[in-house]
Amino acid sequence: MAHIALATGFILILIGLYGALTNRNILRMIVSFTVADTGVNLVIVAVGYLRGRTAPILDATLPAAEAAARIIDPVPQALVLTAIVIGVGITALMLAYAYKLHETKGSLDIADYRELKW
Amino acid sequence: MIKRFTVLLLLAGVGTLFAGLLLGYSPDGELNATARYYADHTAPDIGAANIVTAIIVTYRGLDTLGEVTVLFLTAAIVGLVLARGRRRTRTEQRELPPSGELLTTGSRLLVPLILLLGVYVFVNGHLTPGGGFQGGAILASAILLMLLTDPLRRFSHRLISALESTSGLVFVGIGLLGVFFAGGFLDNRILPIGNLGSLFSAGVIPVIYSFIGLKVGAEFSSMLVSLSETEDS
Amino acid sequence: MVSPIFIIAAGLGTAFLLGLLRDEWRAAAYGLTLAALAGTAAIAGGWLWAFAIDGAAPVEILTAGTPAPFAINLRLGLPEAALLLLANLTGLLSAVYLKDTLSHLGRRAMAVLLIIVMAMGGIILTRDLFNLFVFFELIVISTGGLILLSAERHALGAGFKYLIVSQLITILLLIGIIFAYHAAGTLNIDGMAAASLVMLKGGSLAFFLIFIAVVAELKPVPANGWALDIYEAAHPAFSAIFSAAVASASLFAVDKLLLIGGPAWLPVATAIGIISFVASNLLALPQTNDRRMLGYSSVGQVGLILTVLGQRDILGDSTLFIAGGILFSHAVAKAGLFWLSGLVAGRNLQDWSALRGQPLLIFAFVTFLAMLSGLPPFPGFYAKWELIHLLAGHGRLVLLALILFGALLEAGYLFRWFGYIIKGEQPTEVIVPARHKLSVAMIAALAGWALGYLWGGLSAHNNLLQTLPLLFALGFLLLEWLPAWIKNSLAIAGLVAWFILGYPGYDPLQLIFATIMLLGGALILMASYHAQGRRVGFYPSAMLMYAGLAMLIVAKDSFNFFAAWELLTVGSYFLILRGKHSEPHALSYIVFSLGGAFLILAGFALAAQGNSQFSIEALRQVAQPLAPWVFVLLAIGFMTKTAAIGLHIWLPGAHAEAETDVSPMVSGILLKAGLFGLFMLLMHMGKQQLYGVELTHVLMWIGALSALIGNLLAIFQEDAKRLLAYSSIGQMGYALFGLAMMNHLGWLMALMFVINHYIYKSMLFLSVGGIAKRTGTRLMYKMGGLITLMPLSFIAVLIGIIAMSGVPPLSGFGGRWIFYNAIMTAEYRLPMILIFLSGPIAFLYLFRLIHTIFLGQLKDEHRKIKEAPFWILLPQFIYVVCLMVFALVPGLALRRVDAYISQFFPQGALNWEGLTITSDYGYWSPVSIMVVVGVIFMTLFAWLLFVNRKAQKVKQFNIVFAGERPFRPETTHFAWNFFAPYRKALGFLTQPLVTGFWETLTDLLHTAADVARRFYTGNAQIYAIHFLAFVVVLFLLSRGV
Amino acid sequence: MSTIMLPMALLLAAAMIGAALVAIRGDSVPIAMLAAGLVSLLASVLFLLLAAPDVAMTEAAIGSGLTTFLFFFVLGRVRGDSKHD
Amino acid sequence: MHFEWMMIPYSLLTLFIVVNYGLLLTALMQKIGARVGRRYGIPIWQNYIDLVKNYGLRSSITHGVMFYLGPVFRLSGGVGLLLFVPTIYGSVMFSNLSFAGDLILALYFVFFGALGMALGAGESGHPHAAIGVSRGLSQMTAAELPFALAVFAVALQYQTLSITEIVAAQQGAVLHWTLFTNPFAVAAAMLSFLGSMMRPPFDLVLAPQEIPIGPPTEYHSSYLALMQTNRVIFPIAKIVIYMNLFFGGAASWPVFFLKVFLIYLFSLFVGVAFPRFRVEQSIRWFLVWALPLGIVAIVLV
Repeated sequence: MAHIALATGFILILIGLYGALTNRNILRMIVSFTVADTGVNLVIVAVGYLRGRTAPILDATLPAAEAAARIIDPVPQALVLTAIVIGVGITALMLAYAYKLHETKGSLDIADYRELKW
Repeated sequence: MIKRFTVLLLLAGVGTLFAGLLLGYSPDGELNATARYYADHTAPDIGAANIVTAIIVTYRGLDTLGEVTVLFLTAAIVGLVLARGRRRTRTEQRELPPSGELLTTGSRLLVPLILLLGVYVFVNGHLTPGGGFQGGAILASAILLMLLTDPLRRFSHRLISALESTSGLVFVGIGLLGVFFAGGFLDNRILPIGNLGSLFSAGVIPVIYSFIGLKVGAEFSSMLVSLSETEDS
Repeated sequence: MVSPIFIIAAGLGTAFLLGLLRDEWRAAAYGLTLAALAGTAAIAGGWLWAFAIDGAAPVEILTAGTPAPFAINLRLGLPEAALLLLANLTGLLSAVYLKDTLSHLGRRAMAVLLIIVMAMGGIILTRDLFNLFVFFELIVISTGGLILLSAERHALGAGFKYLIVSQLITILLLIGIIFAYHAAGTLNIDGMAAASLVMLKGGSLAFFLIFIAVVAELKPVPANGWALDIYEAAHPAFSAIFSAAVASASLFAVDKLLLIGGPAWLPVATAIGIISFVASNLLALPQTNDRRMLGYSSVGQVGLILTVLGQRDILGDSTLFIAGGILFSHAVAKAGLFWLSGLVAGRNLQDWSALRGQPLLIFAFVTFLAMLSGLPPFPGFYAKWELIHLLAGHGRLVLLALILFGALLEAGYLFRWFGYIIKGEQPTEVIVPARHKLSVAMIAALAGWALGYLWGGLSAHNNLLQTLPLLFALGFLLLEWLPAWIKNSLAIAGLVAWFILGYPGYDPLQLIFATIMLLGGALILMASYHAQGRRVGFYPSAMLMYAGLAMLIVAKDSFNFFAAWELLTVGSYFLILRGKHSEPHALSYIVFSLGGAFLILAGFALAAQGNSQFSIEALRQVAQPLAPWVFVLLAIGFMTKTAAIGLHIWLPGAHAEAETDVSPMVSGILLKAGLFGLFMLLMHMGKQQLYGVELTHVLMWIGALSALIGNLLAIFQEDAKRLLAYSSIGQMGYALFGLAMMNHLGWLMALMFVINHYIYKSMLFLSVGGIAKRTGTRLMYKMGGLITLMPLSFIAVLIGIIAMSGVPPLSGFGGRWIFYNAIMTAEYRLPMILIFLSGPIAFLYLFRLIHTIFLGQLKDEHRKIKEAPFWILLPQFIYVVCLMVFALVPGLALRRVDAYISQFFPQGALNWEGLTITSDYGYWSPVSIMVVVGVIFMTLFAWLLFVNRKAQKVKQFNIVFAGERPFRPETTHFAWNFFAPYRKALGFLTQPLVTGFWETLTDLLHTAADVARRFYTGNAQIYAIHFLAFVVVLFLLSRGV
Repeated sequence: MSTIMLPMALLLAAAMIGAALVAIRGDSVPIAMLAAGLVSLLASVLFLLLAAPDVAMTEAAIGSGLTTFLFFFVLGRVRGDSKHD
Repeated sequence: MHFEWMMIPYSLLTLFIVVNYGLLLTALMQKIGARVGRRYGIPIWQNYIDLVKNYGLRSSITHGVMFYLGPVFRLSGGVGLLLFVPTIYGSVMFSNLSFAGDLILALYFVFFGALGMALGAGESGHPHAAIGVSRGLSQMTAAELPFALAVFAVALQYQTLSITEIVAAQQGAVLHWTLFTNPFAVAAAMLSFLGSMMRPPFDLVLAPQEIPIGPPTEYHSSYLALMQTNRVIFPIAKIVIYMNLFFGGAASWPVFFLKVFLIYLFSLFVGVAFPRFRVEQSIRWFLVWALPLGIVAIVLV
């Protein structure tokens, strides 16, 4: 289970990176990055998964005393929450850039933004 | 073509790296020391039923503060950048097709419900799955729905901004209260931790999470509103 | 103490609070921002004080009331406090600098600024890996945001490139963190270090990812194209923050990671660092955009610090001192330069000439320049000293060489830039810096000096900013408003006073050099009285050089010696740069000199074997396999200053283009510093063999070749000052030759040349300078017949050339006589042939000098010129008197030295009884010669005068000229290409082989850099590919290892 | 339970990879955006299977929902005159 | 050795002898040269006539101070050189003023006259004078090199720089002469000698046809007389050095006259046999032929 998720996550990352590095359209690059981000999230959650255990939420069926034996690792989940929010923040920023770049040059081709070099 | 090939080659390298990680990965049978600590101590020390929430709001509260800041920054930047673009005004507005009757009516009905759901999600963050971020996003989707029905609708930027800033300040303030009245920055035990599983438990976590919810909702809304109000580039 | 958590809380709280303000209350928002930054800086400063002065122990700050590994904890110690202060102050000053921009952009931009500063604090303080990630992301977003807000068109593209690469970094970092967590069971950095993460299963790969991601934040070459674009395009005040503060915080993060990685990862850090350092400095060479060049320089400096961090296994406790020294120098200087760049309108390096006429700004620029180049008395200097010593002590010589090479490249382009400022085309517009911007730049400059003082105090050595000569020189900076003549009197008084103060302590050798450098310097300064106005910049530079010289001759240990060496080099560079067309020559001077200085540094470091306290005397004890190498390094270093052949190409231009009173200083006095060094070297190390080659023999060949080629080139010069300059090369060759003979008389001869060369070269440079001043040209064939108009100058030159050519009865002959006696005992004779040849050649250029200027036909445009100014003539006639006295009684100066040299070479001392000086082989009676020659001469002269008492002076063109009367002086004055036959016969020796060699070398460097920089195509995806390639290559390499 | 989960996970994984491929190479930008949203959505289901309800909610609400809307808003703004699509 | 007042009249006596001998010798050499060329040549006393005539003339023009000083420098150089070198070995009377300095003094004092001459010529403002100086100095530098090497070789050989001691070391037998003990040095020095005698093939400096008599172009009357005086003293002074260093010196005046005559004849001998060199050719010639001999001499010592 964890391995499947891990592998999927890695594949998503690679696909996302491939898309981000080969698509010249800025919007598509950003889209590709979100795919890669999803892959990362998947990897993180998968790493914290323990076979046959339940979510780290105590309730009637899961008393505190048994928690250590029955829950999966809560830390990666906490991390992923943060990562998702940060991811969306960066995506939004990139989108703002896309908008602004388009406004200055009327183009969304990344190859058009090469005035600075060398 | 050369570029694609190079990218593929490099990604093959990165893939090898990932494969190394994947092959070297063996799931733990038991919780590690950190996780075990959380499993054992969350209930008695923090009083939150949702251990993830306890970690997010308290143990790793500093992360969350940063996270909230990220959203704050993004909202501020997106707002500012787009605000400096030309604003669409009603007079020079090009003709937009009116929204359908169904959508309008539906939204009138749905918006309060969605808002309620959002509040529910973040108020109960310490008990059930979900919390400030999820709740905030749900709040924002209510705004989104309103924008979809009436793209020309105006929201008070000041209100959104004030809500956002106040929430942030409260978050920081509560965190600092922890320094003075409890064990350190963002310690939730400035309020009694109460009974595990009840709404008023887990110290200050519900309060913080509520403000996070408000803040996140305000921030997402502000982004959406800014984007929707901007002229086509 | 205020808990450091307030630094984060205050930054964030204020940022949120700004959101509550009305958009119109910009002033209030701005005030709030400044207050917050000032507050946080004050907290950091308070802690720094507590750690540094009160010796407080580092504190741990827990959050969430939970012990460390389970909740995020922060740590604050001395380095953290220092970095926090740096970050907050940079933020504060940038905010002050950005007053207008921030007010224009509004409160949200201020919030972004606050958050970036806060995030740096977070990076510095946190001990949690994931928390580190969060703060890094905050930096990414706020950086992206600041660039987006500044809305420069080019900056947008750069910012987007940055975000793309950041995304890649984020992905790798997150994957690394989660697997590290999986392996170690904790996110705490110390916990991971304790669990030795890299040893755990999967841990090393995870660490690799984290490490590479954080290192990528340092913008290592080649994964840094985006960063350069940002530096180029962003608002300079933002760049100041990125370069000075963010880079420092990131470095600290890498430092934390190295704690986890352990010793195995130190070499990786070193390799990445040194490659970045050398490559980015190389790439900076062909840059024309100021900010991009600063960007490259930033990358380079950060690379250097990373190298230092990677060497902590041998640096041990000094790591903090060294890394801190370089880091703070870099941060202050780079921030300062970026702030300055905001005052300059154009983006081309040449546009910086706009700074001219703004002494304060130039002072600030020079401060930053010196800090970046690691010159004394700034922290980088002390740090470099320690670093090089420790590297040498542990035999990491390749690294040492690379560091010095990179530093030389950096100094090269920085000083070239300074040259543009001082000598570039007249600025089209004068900049009027806003007061707050000016204050910010000045605060940075002053902070640089304060840091210099601090580091001097921290170092185990002399605090250079407490040494009297240096303070005296720097004091002239404060006196710049005075008229030149007052400063001149002060300077002369200072030199004389310092000589008198030191007099009792000098041994005879030091006394000779002190006399020449201090009293001689004062004498040359008399010529400076002719200058009008305030002469801004002259006195601090000149006195800096003299301070260096004064410190050099009394230096007891290698540190003081080297510090003095650097000071005099820099001072003389500024002096030389004052000449009208001296920019390229001054540059080549400083590059050669710094290169030489680095060799000296390496030599001392090698000799000291890691011990940074090393007395000059201890050169004697250097062990065998090492000693010849130390000898070679030091000798080459010193020979760059004496302009030995091969290292001489800087000299002609530098000396010729310098101002009238500067030429004698740099020729008559400065060259002697190199000789002094060689004296020290040979005195303490004696003869050394390398692969069976006797090194002193090599020196003899170099000396002889210098003498020959220097003289030969001198005879083909049309420019009088260049002629004298080449002649200096030859003269220094003689002196070097004498020293390398390693016998009593050889050394005496070298000293004789020291004295003689000072006197007649100073005199000739002054005369020629005075003439050039009057005629407006230095080209000799454009002069002619000036004897009647400038008789006093003529007399000075005549005496000078007689003395210099070694013709009896003047003092030059003494040198030749000692030379012959010296070579009688020399064990190695072949190079003497060259010396024999070069002697008469000297005669040729000297005759040419006097003939083409003073004799022959007077030009029409010069018919009305006057004698040289009084103040230029006065020292010349004092020199004439000196020459005469020295010619009559050379024992006055030489006798004590002769006795002193007997310490080293008991054989061959001269006998000074009576008026005749006798050696083992011959004798010489200066007074008798003078009397005999004088009597014969005067008798004949009197008689001729008597018989021709009625002779009339005829008009200019009254000559026997094939029955014609020529009336154009230009066609009648045989002067141009005077020694044409010589050129035909021996011209092949003057092929500019050496110049060609160095030019090819620099061309090669430039070309390499020019080709290499094409690599940065400007395409965001290509930059991302660079980064991936960087990761993959490093991954494969680390697997291979 | 795991007997159902395993094939389900495999199916989800395959679907996600397919959607991801569409997202990067799809013919039109809106479809790519939708596909990326779909990847997120599917991921949130997978999170549920991985016993991470909190993450699942967040991914669904933010990663899949809000992000996609942000994309479309921006797309709407830049589309009009963009020639180099 | 110290200065004594008696040295002055003795030195003047030497000077007198040398001047007279020089006048006759120079004319004799002229005549021999002419005869070789199948010409009649000048009378033997011609130099006396010229000198007296020129001293008798009163010049009324000058080109400036250095124009005055040029001949003075020139003659001082010649006289000084002669007086700083002992003429007759073993004679206190004729060791002149050699107490003032050794071989090195003599070697460098050669330049004194040359410098003065060049300065005077420069002041005259005549381009031909300057051209002559340029040529002369160029050639001299190359010609002096082998000589300096030879001197150094000799000094090394005898381990002294004192001329008297060098002569002393060569006494006893003809085979003790440096000529036989160190032939390479002598060969180098004698080739160099050719260059310093201003005779063909090295007389381009004066080049009568192209640049009328070279440096002294503008000189006349008493100025010229001083120079002419020097022209008879200087070669002899120079030859004395050669004689002392290489040919065993002279213990008496007749030996002196004979040796000087023979050495002088050598230059004449070469001069009548070879055509004139251009300056760059002569420079190359000295460097290619004479220099290696000098080097060998030094290396072998």
